[in-house]
Amino acid sequence: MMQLPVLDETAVQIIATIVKFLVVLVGVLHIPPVMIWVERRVPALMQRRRGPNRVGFFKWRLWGLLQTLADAVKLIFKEESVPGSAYKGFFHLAPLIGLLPTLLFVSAIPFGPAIEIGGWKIPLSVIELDIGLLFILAVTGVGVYGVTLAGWASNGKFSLLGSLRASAQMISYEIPLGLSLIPLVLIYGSLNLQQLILAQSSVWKWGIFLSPISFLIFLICMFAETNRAPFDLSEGESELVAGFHTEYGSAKFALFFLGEYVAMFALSCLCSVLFFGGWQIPFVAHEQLVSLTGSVNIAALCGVMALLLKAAFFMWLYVWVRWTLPRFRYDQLMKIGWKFLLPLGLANVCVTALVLAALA
Amino acid sequence: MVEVWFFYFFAAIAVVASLGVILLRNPVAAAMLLVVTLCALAAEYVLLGAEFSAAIQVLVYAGAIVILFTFVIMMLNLGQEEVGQLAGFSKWALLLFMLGGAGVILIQRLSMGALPPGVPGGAASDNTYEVGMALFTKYLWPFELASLLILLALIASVVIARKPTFPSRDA
Amino acid sequence: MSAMVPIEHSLILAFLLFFIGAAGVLIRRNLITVLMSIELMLNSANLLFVAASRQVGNVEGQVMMSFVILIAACEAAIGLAMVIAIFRRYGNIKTEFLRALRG
Amino acid sequence: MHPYLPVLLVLSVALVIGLVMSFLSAFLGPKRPSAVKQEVFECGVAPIGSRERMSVRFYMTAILFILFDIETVFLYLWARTFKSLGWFGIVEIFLFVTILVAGYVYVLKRKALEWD
Repeated sequence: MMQLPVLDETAVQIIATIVKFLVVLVGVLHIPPVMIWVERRVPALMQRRRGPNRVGFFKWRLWGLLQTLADAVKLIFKEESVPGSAYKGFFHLAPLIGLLPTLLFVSAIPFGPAIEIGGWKIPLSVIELDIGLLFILAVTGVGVYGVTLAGWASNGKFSLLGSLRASAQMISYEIPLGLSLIPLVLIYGSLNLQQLILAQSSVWKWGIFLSPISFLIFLICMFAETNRAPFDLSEGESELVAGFHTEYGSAKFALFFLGEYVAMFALSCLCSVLFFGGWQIPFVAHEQLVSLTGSVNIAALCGVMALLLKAAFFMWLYVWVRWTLPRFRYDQLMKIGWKFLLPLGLANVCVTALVLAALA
Repeated sequence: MVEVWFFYFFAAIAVVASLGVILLRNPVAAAMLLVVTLCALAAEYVLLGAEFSAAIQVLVYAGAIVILFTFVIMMLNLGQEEVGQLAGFSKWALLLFMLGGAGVILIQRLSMGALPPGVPGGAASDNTYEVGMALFTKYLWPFELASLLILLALIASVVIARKPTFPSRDA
Repeated sequence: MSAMVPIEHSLILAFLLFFIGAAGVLIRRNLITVLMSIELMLNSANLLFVAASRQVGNVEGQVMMSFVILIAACEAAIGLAMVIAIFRRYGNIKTEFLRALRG
Repeated sequence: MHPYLPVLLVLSVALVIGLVMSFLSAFLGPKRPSAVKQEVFECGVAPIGSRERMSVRFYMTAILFILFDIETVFLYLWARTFKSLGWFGIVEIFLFVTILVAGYVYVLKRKALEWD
């Protein structure tokens, strides 16, 4: 019988990290197909249309679910056309530069409490940092480069204008995003995401109840940061063709899509973590769950399910809002960001601090 | 020992990328390499146990300042032809600098180990708290003055960039 | 974390960065690249602060580092505003066109 | 394990996978370039390129972003130490924020943020 090499803590954690990341990666790779399906069928339902329902095997149509699969295959086998005037190197790198920060972002989300495998304690977040919140803000900040570079490297009118618009929008809404999270740090006193979750131990200590204004600001910024409707000016198809990815096709276009949906998922998860108690199931304490199921791991998996359900709600909200609200004008967008959300965020921070100090 | 190798790795990235910053003809490429340099330095800060510094390095430097650079480059639409050339005395200056640099590095290498070993710290831990306490107690006045600096920068940049104060030559 | 990076390594790296930045200021004609080189020099100062902070075992070096970042941000904002103003005035941003202050 | 090692691991794994994905179509797809296909898309009209210069407002936005970004970082530092500093910290940060708000009001008054 083969002798297994004795693993030390570091080796186990490194292997666990890679495995966890691959699991997350495979998970997020499934988001765009499913979400695109949702984004086609849901408006069809809302507008009393049928939506895609033709692709299928023989008579099994599966409600058009296979349509997105067909689209993905089509995208990969398309010819890749690069504009002659493009800056080639950056043109090829830009989708990747856009994708990497979002992958880092989603890796920093704690999906559940630690599980135990063979006596090793393995936390259910790929990256667990004490300054998790700052890390996420930093990563979102760097995420702007993908958009900026894509538009600039395509060297076309629409792409450049679209990318400038998109990046100006993203940086404008990063400030209120950052400000909206400060009250939570004030209340819970930590920057570590796992500790922020643990601090919201009961439903009434959830972020949304303790700091509702923060939630409002965060929600608006969530839509703006991902360039989604009603803030999707950067790809307003009636004026800018498609915005920063006008010149992109085939697999690189798919990468942009992936990046956008991963960012949406990551922000939805972050919203659930900060305002809705993360992986904690409402009204059921984690210890109760452990004693009920008799296993730490099963309880942890329940937690993961809870977080994913909460995140799924926000993903649904993205679609819902997209087909409900009309698009803002660019001046309105900037006005909301700088003249409404920024003062509101600052006032929110100040008021929270005053109330906390008065209560202490 | 592993840490030292990581330090060398990121140091190499930082040096090569910063050479690219000053030598490349394309300004956007230079800006992107500046981002690489900054991120490599952030990694060095993590190795030095300065977690908070690393975070603001990426958050403010890579995520905000260089974005301003890229915006200006894209706004003025600087092509390669407008940015390429080196100044006239470049070769001699470069040579002199290289010589001086080699000399100082030699001195550095010779004096290696002359400094006392530092205070051993823990792994990168949450030092945000300590930085904050130092900033808000001992460095209270510099901190308040810093806000005045930001105010000045805000006003100055609005005044300078907003409108041409005198007629443009080529208009 | 028993092993620690000796401060000499940081000193050499900081020196190299400062050197490259200074070379950039001297040899480039383009104002934007000159500003980027200045950022490199500021970063070398930052590295020194952080390394020294590690060496003496307190966080004041990091406080200084955050002040330096603040100054760098203000410098970049005003510097680039001037670049834009110069561009409007002269139509390009090469340093040799800036002779107004030369006698 | 160093807490930042996962960052490096994630970055390298993601880089490899991302590179493979982004060069997938270069191997799989057909390659039939033509002069017209390689033009940038400008709604079918002969392209005139992107040699126009952009509005200075984008720059204004970026400047404001930098300065408020720094402010946010300092606010995070304060939020982290809020429980120890108490009222003292509040007075300090209110002074800081007031000075910045003065700058913000100035920018509004100069209409540097108007997008018309």
